[in-house]
Amino acid sequence: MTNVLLIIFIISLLYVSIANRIITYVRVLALQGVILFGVTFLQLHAIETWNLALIMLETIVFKAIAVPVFLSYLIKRNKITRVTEPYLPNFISLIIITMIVVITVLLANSIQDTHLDKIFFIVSLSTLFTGLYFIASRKKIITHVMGYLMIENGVFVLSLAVGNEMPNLVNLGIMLDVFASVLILGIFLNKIGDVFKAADVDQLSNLKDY
Amino acid sequence: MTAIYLICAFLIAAFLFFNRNAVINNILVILFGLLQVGFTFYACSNYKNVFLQYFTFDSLGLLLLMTLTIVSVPALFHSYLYLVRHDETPQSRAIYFSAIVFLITSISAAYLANHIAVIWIFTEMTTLSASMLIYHHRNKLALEGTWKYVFICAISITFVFIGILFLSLALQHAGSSDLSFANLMAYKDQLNPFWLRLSFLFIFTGFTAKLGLVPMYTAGIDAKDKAPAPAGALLASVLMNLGFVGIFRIYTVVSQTPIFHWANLIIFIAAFLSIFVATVYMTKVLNIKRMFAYSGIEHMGIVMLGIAAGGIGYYAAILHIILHAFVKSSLFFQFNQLYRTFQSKSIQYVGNYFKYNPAGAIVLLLGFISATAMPPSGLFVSEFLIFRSLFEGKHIVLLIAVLLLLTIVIWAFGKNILKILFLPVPGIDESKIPKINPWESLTQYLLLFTAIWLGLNPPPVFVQLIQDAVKLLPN
Amino acid sequence: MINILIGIIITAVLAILFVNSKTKGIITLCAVFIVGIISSYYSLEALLGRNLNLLMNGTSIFGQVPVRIDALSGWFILVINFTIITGAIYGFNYMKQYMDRRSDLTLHSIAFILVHFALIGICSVQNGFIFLLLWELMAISVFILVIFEHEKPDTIKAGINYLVQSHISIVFLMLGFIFVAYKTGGYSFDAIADFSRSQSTLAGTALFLFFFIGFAIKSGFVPFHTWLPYAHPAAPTHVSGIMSGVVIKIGIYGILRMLLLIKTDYTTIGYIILLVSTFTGVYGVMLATIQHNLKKLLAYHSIENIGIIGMGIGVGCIGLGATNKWMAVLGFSGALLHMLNHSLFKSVLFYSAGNIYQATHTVNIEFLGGILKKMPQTAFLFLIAAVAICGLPPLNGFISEFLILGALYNWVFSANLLSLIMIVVAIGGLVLIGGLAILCFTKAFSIVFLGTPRNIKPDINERGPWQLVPLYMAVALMAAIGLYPAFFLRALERPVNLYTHNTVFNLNLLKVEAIDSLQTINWLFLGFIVLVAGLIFLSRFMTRKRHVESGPTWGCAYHSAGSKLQYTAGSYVRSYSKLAKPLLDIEKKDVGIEEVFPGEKHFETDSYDKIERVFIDKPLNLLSRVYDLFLFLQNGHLQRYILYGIIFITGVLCIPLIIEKMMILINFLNNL
Amino acid sequence: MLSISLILFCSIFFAGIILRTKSITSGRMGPGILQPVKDVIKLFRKGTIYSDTTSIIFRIAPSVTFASVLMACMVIPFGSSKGLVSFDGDFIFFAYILALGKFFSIIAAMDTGSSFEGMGASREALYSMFAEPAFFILIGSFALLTGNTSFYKIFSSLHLGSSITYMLGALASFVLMMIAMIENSRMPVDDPKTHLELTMIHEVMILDNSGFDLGLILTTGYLKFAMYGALIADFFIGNLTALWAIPVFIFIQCLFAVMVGLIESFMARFRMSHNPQFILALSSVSFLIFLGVLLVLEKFV
Repeated sequence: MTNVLLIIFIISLLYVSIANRIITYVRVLALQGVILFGVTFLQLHAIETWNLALIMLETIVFKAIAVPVFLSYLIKRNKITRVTEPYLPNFISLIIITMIVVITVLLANSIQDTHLDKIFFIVSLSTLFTGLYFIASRKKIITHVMGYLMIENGVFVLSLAVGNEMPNLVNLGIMLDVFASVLILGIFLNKIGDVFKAADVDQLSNLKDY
Repeated sequence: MTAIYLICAFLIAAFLFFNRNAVINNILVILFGLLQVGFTFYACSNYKNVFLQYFTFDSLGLLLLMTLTIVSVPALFHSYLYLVRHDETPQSRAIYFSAIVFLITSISAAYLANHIAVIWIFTEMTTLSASMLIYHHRNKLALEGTWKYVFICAISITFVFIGILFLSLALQHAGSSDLSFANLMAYKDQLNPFWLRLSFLFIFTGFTAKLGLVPMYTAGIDAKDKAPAPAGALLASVLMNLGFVGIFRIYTVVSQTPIFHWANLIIFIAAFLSIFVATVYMTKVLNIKRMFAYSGIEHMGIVMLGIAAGGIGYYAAILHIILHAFVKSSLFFQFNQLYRTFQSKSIQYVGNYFKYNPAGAIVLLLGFISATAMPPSGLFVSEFLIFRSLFEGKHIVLLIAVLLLLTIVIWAFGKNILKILFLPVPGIDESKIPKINPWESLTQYLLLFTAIWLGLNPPPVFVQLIQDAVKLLPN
Repeated sequence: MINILIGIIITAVLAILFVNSKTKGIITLCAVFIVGIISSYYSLEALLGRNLNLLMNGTSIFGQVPVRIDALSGWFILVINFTIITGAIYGFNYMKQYMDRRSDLTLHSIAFILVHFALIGICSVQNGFIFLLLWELMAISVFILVIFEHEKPDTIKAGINYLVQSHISIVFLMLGFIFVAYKTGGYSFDAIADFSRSQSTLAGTALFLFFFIGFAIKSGFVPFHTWLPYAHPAAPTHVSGIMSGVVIKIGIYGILRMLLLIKTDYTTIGYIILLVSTFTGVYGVMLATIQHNLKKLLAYHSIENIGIIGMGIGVGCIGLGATNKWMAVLGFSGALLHMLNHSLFKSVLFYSAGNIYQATHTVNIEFLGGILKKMPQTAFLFLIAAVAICGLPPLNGFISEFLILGALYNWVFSANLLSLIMIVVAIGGLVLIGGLAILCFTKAFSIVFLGTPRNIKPDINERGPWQLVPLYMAVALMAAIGLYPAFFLRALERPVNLYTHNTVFNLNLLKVEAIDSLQTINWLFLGFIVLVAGLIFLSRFMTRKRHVESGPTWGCAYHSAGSKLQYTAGSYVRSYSKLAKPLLDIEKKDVGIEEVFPGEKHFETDSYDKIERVFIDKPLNLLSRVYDLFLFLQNGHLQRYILYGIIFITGVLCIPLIIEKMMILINFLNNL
Repeated sequence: MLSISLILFCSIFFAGIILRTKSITSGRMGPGILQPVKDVIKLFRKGTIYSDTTSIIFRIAPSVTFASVLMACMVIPFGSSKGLVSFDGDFIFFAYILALGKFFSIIAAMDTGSSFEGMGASREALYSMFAEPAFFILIGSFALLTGNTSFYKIFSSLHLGSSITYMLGALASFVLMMIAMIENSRMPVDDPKTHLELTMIHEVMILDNSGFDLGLILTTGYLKFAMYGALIADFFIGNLTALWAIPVFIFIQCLFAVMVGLIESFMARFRMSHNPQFILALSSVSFLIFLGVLLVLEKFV
């Protein structure tokens, strides 16, 4: 069951890569939140109930509801155009992300480790690199934020893999989640939106040395 | 005591944040200064003890904590001068001070932490507080700098977190789940090399953002440029040391495992690339602060070379990073007066500083001599030892390449500094230039001479501490 | 003792900070005097055979610091003191024109004291680490002295050039000391000696070459000389005098010291030094001849003289290698004596150039002329020094060149074919140097001091007495060396013995022989002077009754000959520069005459150092072009910054895998 | 003592012989052998004109030059009897003291601030610079041959035995003769009788000298000739007894003078731009001599 969810997770990544409208990203993020909720429930059977409850609450509330809503609110508020404006055509993005997944599978294949459920490794690593790829290949700042959130999800998956032995790490992951999202989105909401209308990366490239 | 310290410090920060009255602010800042100093003494008196389970007053922590305190007191003083001069609004002043207090506190906590997760948490906090400092001026560029710094740091912190997760996977083989360094050292033989490899890679990459090393050094430059000079001094000296602590502690573990040489290789690559990048930009850059920042990158590269070369290099690296903290912070403090003299950051519009403020000019000169590690500065000793370690490690080619690059650095740095000090700028209105009180440079002289003294004639206890800090590493 | 010296230095430095400009100068003078006297006392003791040995307890970093003043150090310290003290007296009066620049003077005076201290220290410490510290202390203080007139961009440029190159020299020295410390674990000089004894001669030679390059940069051996022609003209005159008098000699000291310490294959080293030095000498004087800036001309002559000193050292080394007593003794004593001589006449030349500069505000000799009538004493001093630097009798320059040539000729008897070729090259080089020096200084002297003024204001006059007294002191010493060389050779006996004692022969008889011929020579000189005096008297006597009238110069029937028609420096060396054109690179900006009634025309020739163009400029341009390729890194785009992270991680992860796979493939192919 | 007196003696009629040869070859009777000396004596008694641009240098220069040549003569031995003084490396002294004289004559020429004399001065400096290596290598090779480093010892121990050594002697005398021509700036380097200042070397340098100084300068020239003649002679009279040596010496001097005269009357002056390579050619000739010496000593391995 977990595997099914995680595979859906990967598929969501592929779907993102070919999406043309920002709102799709938001939806995908929400979907990932829900998936993580499920995975958490299925995976973390060995930890105290209240901790589990906390984590699941965080996933469902924060990842699946709050952030997407907040993002869509931002998009409206800052009048961000709806198209995603990638540097590369979606087709190529699709290929690249597929490559990433394949490579991570190969990498995972080369691990001699019985403790780890490899699928977690694959999913998290491919998510990580997909997110990085997103940040590197999209114009809009808000897409950067989304890429970052995607990375967070990936890391969260990985932390779930070891969650039974070290629940603290999962909490740390959540902490990171909250901290970073709040900080970044906070800055985004308060400042960048106001200072730079039409939040385009190109306006954020004045600090340079040549 | 540690608990008291943390609580008091955070309380003070909170008060500062909400309080708008200048006098109370200053009192609180002075209080915090006293608290910091007191805590440092306390830490020295409780050498090697463990507190709150997550903090140890070990040698490295103590050394860097002392450095931090020595740097932060003048930093607070200069911040005060800075804010007075720039007639700030009460709000911005309050935010500034609370942020700087928060920063100093979290840095000291991170130094002393003996658990990687704890270091990680406090590193996050430093990012938070640093971003507040960077955004102090509240203009477009400041915002951009802040945004980049925050984003890059967030990514790198995520890297570190992934590294920690891999580390835990590596530890699972040892059948343990306690990520404190002591425990890691205890299980060093059962750690799974594959996971350890990945985790070291990710943790290293993550901490380079703070340490200012290739690949993630980028945003740090903008941050040091955009933050007010006294805060920039902290970012350019003690915050970098934080990154060093993170890497050093995990490296201590790795050094006991089979992947030791692989790790050294990575460090060599990153360090050399950093020095190279630094030279590239020091020859080209026109913004004085950014030039200082790049020189910091270069020094971190040298430090990591020392670490990777091993032998006497360990000692030299720690000595170097401490001395560098003193020198670089004094340079940043001095920059503030320079800026007040000329109202410009660009080397083109700054010149003949020696005429207008001899005391400050000599600080720049000494700082230049120290930052380029010419004798008789203290950094010469450490660099000399690092070169020696490279030589003894049979990395002759690398050594020669580095020496070439450092010569280029001296050329570039010297070109700019001498322009600043001696060459008159055409069309400068001398009447506008304010008279700078030479006593403001006193703290910088003290820092520089401390650096020279510690380098040339280190007190035995200091040497003892450093040697104790590196005794876990293989020799 | 050392603590006293350091105490004096520190008090002087502190005092200088708080007094007015004039007092700064006085304090500097006093400090230099006191330090000079103390150190000179010990050096004389050393020359008389009573070495000074002290042991300062250092720190944990560099261990204990032995301080020893032996005969070699003594000789150098005496030279240093003489030059620095005369320089201080001259500088004190020279700097009077800058009295208003208080803070600059503060820096200048402090640097001056520090230079003196550092030079003496370098000559006396026996610990590599401290040696490096003092070395760079000297470099930095000299640098500060050089950039006194820092409002000129060229001065700063020259200063940086000097700073960077002296840093390169310290890098080489550092590598050398690290090498020793790595092998023996100690920084003290004895460690070097032990090391070179224990190791193979090859290692010793390699080590020596490291040190040699390091010191060669400081003393300006070609091709490491490029900083020198910029730094000397940029500096205030007394500083140029000191730089060329002692600062570059300190490199010579280093080489000699290392020769003492490193026991290795002297012959090979000797050949290397001799070749480099011959080239240095010839190249230096070749470039000096075409300079029109007086101070730059003198700077190139410093290079030439360093070459001569080096030839002496090289021949001496070969003599040691071949255990040829004459060669060794003559070579080393020639080198040491020439070291002293050069510091004497070069400082005199620079100081008189300074007097001219202060009187006329230019050092471009094409603008000068006829100064002899206005500044007779300066002219006289310059003439004496010029004769001396050309190595002509009856002055000191001849003595040292005589010794070196003697060494070369004595080499002839113990020579095989290869070394004979070497001898011919060396002798030819030395003679060529002499000839070119004559060409160059006849030019310099006559264009500057003789004939009619070109374009300078008429209202110039002699400088004050205190800007002449130091020169007279030096000239007196020069004459003394020229006329009583035997005395100075005796003084040199111990320093030279340091080198020759470890080989098999005894010196006394030899000293006698050497001194004999010099005795004859100085009788000849006295005779010569008497003869000249007599002839002059005779001519006066003969022409006293005849009527002596004066008229215009015979213009070959062209009567309105004026200063415009005089032979200029450019034309004086034209036939030479035409010959030398392929070797040097001289560029000529010429304005051709087109129209029927040509307006005012001028043309100028400018010379540039070919070696510098090839070894310094081209690489630098290349470097900056390479660096431009990497400027994209900090391009302000966040995505790229993230990308670096990705590239780093993936690179580190994948490259080993890829390499592994490649190896598998390669093995597979090999096994086919 | 003997040598210097002989040199002085020869110098009296040297120039006369040259003049006489030239006039005879050009089909004239020509003046008496002692005419040049008479001119000099007349000059000594004359008054002088000094240019206003000149300074003390101009006045002392002739004396210095003369003195230098005289000193140079002192170290020249006569066959097996040593000169006035003799010490190891005296030929170095010889060359350098001559250079001193040249130095002063050059700056004296420059002192007049004329537009021509500088020309001569620069050429003089350049050519003598090129001539010196030839001399040093020459003496060096004979030092190598005989194992001594002073004129006296070299010549007294120089035994011309085999044919090759004769060849060496001949070459050496050729080189010395050419050096003498250059030092005295005669044909083929310079033509004392030319009438165009632009093409002179030595003559143009002394345009402004007159009276006593001019006389001194001319005497210097004669002395120089005799001196080089003595050097050449010494190559051949090394192992003769004084009784034979003196006539041979005088004979060689006269021969030298005659040859100079013949060269001057049958050769044309080189172009100025060709002079340097001619002088450098001398250096290579003396290098040949050096190689010859190596051959004699079987140094080739």
